[in-house]
Amino acid sequence: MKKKILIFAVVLAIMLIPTLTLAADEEIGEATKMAINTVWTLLAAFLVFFMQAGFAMVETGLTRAKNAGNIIMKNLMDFAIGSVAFFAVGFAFMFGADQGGFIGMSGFFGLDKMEHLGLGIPLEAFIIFQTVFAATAATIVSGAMAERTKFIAYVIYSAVISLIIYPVVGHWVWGGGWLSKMGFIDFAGSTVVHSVGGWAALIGAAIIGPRIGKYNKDGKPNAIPGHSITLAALGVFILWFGWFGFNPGSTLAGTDMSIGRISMTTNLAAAVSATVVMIITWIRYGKPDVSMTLNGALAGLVAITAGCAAVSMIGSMFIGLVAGIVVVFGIEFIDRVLKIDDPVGAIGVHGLCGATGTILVGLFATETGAFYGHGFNQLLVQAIGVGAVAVWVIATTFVLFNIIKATVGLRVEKEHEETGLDIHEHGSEAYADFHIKTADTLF
Amino acid sequence: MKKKILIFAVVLAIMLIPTLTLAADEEIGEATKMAINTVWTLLAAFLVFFMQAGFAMVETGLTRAKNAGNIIMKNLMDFAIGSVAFFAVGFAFMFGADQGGFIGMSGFFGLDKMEHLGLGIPLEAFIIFQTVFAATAATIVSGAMAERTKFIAYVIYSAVISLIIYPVVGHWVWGGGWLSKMGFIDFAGSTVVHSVGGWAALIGAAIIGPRIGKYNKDGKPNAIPGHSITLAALGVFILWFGWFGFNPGSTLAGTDMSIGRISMTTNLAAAVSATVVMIITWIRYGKPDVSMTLNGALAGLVAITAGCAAVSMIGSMFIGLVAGIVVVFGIEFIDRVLKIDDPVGAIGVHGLCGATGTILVGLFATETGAFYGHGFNQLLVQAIGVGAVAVWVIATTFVLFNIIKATVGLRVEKEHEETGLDIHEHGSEAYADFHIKTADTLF
Amino acid sequence: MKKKILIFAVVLAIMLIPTLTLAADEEIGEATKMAINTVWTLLAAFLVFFMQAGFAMVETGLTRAKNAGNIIMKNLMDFAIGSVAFFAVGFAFMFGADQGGFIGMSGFFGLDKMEHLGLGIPLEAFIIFQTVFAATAATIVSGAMAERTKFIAYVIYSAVISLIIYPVVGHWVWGGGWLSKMGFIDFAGSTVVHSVGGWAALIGAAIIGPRIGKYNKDGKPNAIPGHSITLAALGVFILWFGWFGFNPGSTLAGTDMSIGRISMTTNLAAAVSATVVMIITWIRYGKPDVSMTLNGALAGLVAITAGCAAVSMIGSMFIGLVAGIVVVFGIEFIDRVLKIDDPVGAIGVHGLCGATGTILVGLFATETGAFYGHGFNQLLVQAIGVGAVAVWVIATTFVLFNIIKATVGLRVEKEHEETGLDIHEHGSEAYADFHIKTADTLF
Amino acid sequence: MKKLEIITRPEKLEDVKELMNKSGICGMTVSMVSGCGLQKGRKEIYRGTEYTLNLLPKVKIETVVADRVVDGLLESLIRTVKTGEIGDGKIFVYNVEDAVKIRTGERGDLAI
Amino acid sequence: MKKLEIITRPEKLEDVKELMNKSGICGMTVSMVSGCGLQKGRKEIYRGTEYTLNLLPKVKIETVVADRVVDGLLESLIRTVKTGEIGDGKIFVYNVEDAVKIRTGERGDLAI
Amino acid sequence: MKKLEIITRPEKLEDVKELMNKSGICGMTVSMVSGCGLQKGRKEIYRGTEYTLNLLPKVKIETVVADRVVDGLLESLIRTVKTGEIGDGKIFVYNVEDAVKIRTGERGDLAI
Ligand SMILES: Nc1ncnc2c1ncn2[C@@H]1O[C@H](COP(=O)(O)OP(=O)(O)O)[C@@H](O)[C@H]1O
Ligand SMILES: Nc1ncnc2c1ncn2[C@@H]1O[C@H](COP(=O)(O)OP(=O)(O)O)[C@@H](O)[C@H]1O
Ligand SMILES: Nc1ncnc2c1ncn2[C@@H]1O[C@H](COP(=O)(O)OP(=O)(O)O)[C@@H](O)[C@H]1O
Repeated sequence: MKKKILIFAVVLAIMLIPTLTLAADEEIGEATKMAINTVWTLLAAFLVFFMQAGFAMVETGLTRAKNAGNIIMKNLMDFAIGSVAFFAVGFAFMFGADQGGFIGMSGFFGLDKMEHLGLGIPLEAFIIFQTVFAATAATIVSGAMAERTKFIAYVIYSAVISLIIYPVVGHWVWGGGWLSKMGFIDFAGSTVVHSVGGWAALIGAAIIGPRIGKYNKDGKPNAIPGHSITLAALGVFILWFGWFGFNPGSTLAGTDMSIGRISMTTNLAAAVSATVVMIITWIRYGKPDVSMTLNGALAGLVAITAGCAAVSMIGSMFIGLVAGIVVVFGIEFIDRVLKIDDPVGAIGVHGLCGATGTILVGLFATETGAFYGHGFNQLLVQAIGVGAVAVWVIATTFVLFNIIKATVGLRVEKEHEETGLDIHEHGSEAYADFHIKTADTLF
Repeated sequence: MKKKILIFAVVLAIMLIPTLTLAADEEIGEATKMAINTVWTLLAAFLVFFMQAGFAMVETGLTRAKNAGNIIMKNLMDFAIGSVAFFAVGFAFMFGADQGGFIGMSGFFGLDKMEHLGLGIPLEAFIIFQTVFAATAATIVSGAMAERTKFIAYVIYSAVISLIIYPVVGHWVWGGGWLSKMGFIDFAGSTVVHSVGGWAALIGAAIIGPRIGKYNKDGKPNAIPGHSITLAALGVFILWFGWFGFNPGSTLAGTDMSIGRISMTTNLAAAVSATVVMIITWIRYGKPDVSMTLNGALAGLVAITAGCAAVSMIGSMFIGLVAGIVVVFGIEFIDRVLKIDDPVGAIGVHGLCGATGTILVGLFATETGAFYGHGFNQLLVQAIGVGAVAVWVIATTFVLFNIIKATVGLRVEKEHEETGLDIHEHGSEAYADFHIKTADTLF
Repeated sequence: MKKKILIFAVVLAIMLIPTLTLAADEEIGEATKMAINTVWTLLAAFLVFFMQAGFAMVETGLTRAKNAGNIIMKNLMDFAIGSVAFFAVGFAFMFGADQGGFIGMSGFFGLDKMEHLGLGIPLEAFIIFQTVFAATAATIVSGAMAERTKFIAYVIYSAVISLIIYPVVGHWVWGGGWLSKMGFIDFAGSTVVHSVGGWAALIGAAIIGPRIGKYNKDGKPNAIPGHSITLAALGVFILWFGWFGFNPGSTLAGTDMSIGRISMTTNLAAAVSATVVMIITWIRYGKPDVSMTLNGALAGLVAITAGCAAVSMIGSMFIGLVAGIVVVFGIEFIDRVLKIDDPVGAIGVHGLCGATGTILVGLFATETGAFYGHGFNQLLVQAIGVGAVAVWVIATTFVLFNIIKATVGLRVEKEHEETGLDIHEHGSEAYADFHIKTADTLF
Repeated sequence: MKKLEIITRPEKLEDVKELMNKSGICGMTVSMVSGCGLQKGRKEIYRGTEYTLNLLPKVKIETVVADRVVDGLLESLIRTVKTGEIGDGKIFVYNVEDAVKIRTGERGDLAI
Repeated sequence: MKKLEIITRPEKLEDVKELMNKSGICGMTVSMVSGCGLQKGRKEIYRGTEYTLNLLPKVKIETVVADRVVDGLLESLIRTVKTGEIGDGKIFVYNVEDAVKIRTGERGDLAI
Repeated sequence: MKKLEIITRPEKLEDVKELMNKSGICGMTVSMVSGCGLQKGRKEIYRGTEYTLNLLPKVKIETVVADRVVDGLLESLIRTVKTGEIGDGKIFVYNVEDAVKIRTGERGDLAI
């Protein structure tokens, strides 16, 4: 669990208000504390929920109009199915009584008391907070595999990641599993949430192959512009907004006075990363690239997520700087060298920057990081954590996507891909009143 | 008013944190409680306010581009006019000193103290919370009557529902009126808010008649696809987000530790309902229908609203299940059998699922429901409440819409409907830069 | 700083709950108070952050599709660059130790303790709250100068306003500077935030000149409709939502029981103003104008911002009424008489209504206003403040924009403006799949 | 072969399609255009500024048919489309020198 | 009757409309097209990948006029539209065999 | 001069553009249209209501060329575009009476 640093917070509070004399009964009463923390955790959970809208807008905005309905539907259903799956099973695997450091095994259907968690908020408040986190991990993949994946295949995938793949990682790091015991720091989930989604996206996109027309015969990538930069940008703003629930909310405690600093580190990393990407693309491509800069903001948010509570504000700016560099060159590398077609840049943003941000905690954590003179132990632990999670996710999703491919099939037919998934998979168009440049079905 | 279960919450809190010994002054002080509850209520109110954006996006997304500006304008103005009308008069009818169980009669223009309410938060915080609820009821109708209603007619309607129709129902159930005395349970307004809007939508859509082209001469319905599934989906995500203010916020108390469970029941019902609709449409239509599944999520949210605080998490999943079934067959029934043209499915979602959800409380309420061995009394009360509200709303809106029809007129001219309400009612187009398939006015 | 009225709030709370006997330890403990206030301030800050999305949607919606990506990018980058600039320098100028009432001089890079502020919340929570306010001031200009400004010019401008222009005004009013000492009331920033942005917009739009085609040779203005009224409306709803963080959040205290009333005054002013604009445009133009009514809602929000905590609910309705009148005639005046081309109406909304709302505090403030029998002193102070800020901003931005013009250049080439800034400044289109009426670059 | 180019109100498209079907015309190509003729557009006010929408939405239906059916088709088209109000539009007739059916390579009358 | 088909820069549409009005031409039909000719489009970089926008937006203005006005109209059109830069576009002239005014049933020159 | 009007599947546009380039054809104008022919559209269900998408998206490519190249071009076009499936579309050939290059004022064959 997240460390409660209440007493420290109170002390801090006392120091900050030196002009006020404090009564002896200064400490916050338990009932009060629980109320404040529950209010805080729930509101943070609602903000994180809203990130689903952000993902939906980013993913649909960066892909083509003929597939917009399909992407929307995937985003809606991974949350819906994931909510049920996680409540029924995933939560128990993640936070149930520890089985050998690997998996949890109690709390199915929210039916156990879960006293071993020592929660300072009602169990249900904790479950909803964890549910929206699980859904975030699940939804990342839909963008990377967009515009060519069978809907049924995606439905199966999203159930499985919420049922088992994500919860196992979550157990390792947040549920009392082996990584948490090693001192691995991933405060709000750069690795647990984002890189899980990112690696799954990597494997999914690699196995399904690029969209028709993405690569020329000579392997040169073609640009396939998204259909609405305005919706993509709206999505990024929504995600940034939701991230203020994601990171500060992960204290699970409004009485934890570090929430102010966490808000600042979150914001600064995103701001710096977006700025860095703007500058890099300006230099490299001759003009500041809008959609890449949008990715840049997300890259900073993903990267700071692990260390948002452990680094200083100035440290967070450096993390943002690195994230900005990683995301541009990472996306180019995936696109040009690996030749994996990721329409929205999800692998670069969530996979690479999730990993990078987690590792950087080993350098920038003010209490344990190398740059603050605490040696390289934390860095090593961070690297082990990142590596172990990558192996687990890559292995399991490799099996999963191959099973799906062999059974219901992973990819739609060529003709369906060309005319658009909306018509073929859902029987309707997303923009029935507009003239679409390709593959629209008029009147 | 909503029951304060603070003491229970404290006891629960104590049980959940068994490792901590609690001081004698454990109970939350009144000033602290008021602060926490005010913060909670206001933030919930803001979320509910944001549902206006959700409604606007859903309604415009599911209708045609040529009427988008008109729908936006209706959504904006029902909130603006409704806010003023409810503040000036509606609130007093709803929460003023009770007159024979039927209506309240004090607090016009927020000028009375309203001590009889025994509020634990400042009166103004309570008024803003109630204002955004009133606006929700009002806005439901605009979708059902979309694409053919005169703007002036809608303005009049929305003033009247906020002034009197909704407040009277609100008084019966939440303002100390006769239904509240019978033990009718409608925690956050499946009936008070949603079915009021739904029944008004039913009457409005029936009186105004279907859009040109909706039904063939032989009565066969035609599909008139909406112009932006992405905006409709964004709207649904916004509504879902706002519902976390709507339901948990209805405790008016952040110190009420049931807010965690209410968040969970709300989320699970929506998730299950969306999933169920996806499955039903997949089976019935051959493909999972995007826009109907969006309706499905809303159906679950509407249905759980009455019982969100009274049912268990598992109970909420069953309520979601029923809502999903009701919404698909309900919308089909309205469309094909009743031949009432409801472009966005508002009657099915808010009317039918609001009623269904309220009645299901009689079965699923853990403390009073039939399925928990408490007999059918609650069920009967629920049915009476649903029926009485339906009768009141149907009767008053029937009179209202007929008066409007006879005076300023309800429906735009045929030519205006064909070319689009934006040009004729507002003198501009919503998408001036895009080529619209029908009825656009280029350059 | 904002006045803490805690003790009053507690007394009020006690009076409102007369049935409860209150223990002696009634006052809220410091640690509890800090926790509640921090939670409140942060959540308000997040809401204000989200206003960035609102501005982005309003500005892009009210301009043409060919420039949508550019506007998005400007909105994203002014926040990103502004966040860094304000954290590094602006905050210190605004809230650092006072230097002769004019500017602050400590707290660069968040490195000082800032004890002179006497904050009841952690410093970082205060910085994030102030950061999102600064970004709001910065972003206002992008709309007024839309569709013709060089991106690099905008980037420079937005850094400078966040570094120095806005912080100086902020210091005068909120940082202990000379205006605060005079008793100038601008609770949440009608003047500090909105009119700063508005006057900068005025100067920027005047210096850069109108868009090609905006005025005929005879000076008659032409209508250049925006490309998406739905996105513009979404933006207005988001802004309205965010304003509930902007105004009530400016208490910095959830324990300050005036937050309920502030929410109400904010909402009522916006509702009345939107309604008034609808009526005026209906009468003047023959039809209720959608986009002007959207401006109307914002006008009310801007105008009430100064006095939201000082006026009564009924007073706020009058402020909304005046704002509605000012915005319509103000926008017409700027467009037709001054012949300054402001595509989104930012000068009218933020400049004129910001000034008007601030001045009206001198009439409507219940404790000091002329209408409540307190003479014209407050009114005079308000006028001085409004005037001084206008002079400062107009002077500095006049110099700034002229320097930019003389160096990197302010305006894009004629051809770029015609074909659209997206292609020329960023190398991509915002709506690659849609047929755009003018200046699109197909396939 | 002749090409008939029918420019008319968008709302008449469905009727034309039905007529074509009944007449056994098996191919047509439709595009959205904007036009002005006697019907001149309308003045509106946007944010206080007057502007003219001076091109109106029209649909253009092109169909290439054998010479012999032209006259009959013209007549039934007029009957179907005519409302008698300004804005009904025009039908223009062009000569088509050759036609190719890409799928089969057939030319001339066989191709249409 | 002849049909003039003017394919040119979208920003010239307003001028053409004005010219038509002045010349007493009472009908035209406009559509948005994309074209390439000597003007070849442009290379841009999107997310690091180069791509060519090789069709440029053009406007197509079709107007059917009586034979006798063709030459004069062509000349004034050239004067109006010409910028001298690549991308000015083309005017094509076609023969129109017949025209029908749907509203009245009038045929031939009477119909235009 | 002749105008070739190629109506075919949108996904073939790139191939046609390439062919034109290779054949030294220096101008063409493209528009998105919808059509029906033997290929009749499809039935879908939206919110429980069946509806027919009876016009399919097609691309219309117009190019005006000198008489002598018509036959050769037609043949290579067929080769390029043909899939053998219904929906391949048509090519229509029209006579062009005159052409003007607006930029230079050149007329006739010189203009294309
Ligand atoms: N001479 C013409 N050349 C090309 N298109 C024309 C011509 N005359 C009319 N049209 C088209 O026909 C449409 C209807 O013509 P209009 O004159 O308004 O109605 P009516 O033919 O009923 O008098 C116009 O909007 C335009 O698109
Ligand atoms: N032979 C042609 N057939 C059809 N359209 C053509 C032809 N030549 C040019 N066009 C159209 O005219 C437009 C402008 O032509 P372009 O050669 O670029 O400029 P210019 O005519 O000034 O040299 C092209 O984009 C295309 O739409
Ligand atoms: N006689 C015609 N006149 C105009 N357009 C036609 C005609 N016949 C076919 N078309 C166009 O060609 C497209 C393809 O024709 P279709 O008959 O479906 O395929 P195919 O030519 O391969 O049999 C149609 O969608 C329509 O746009």
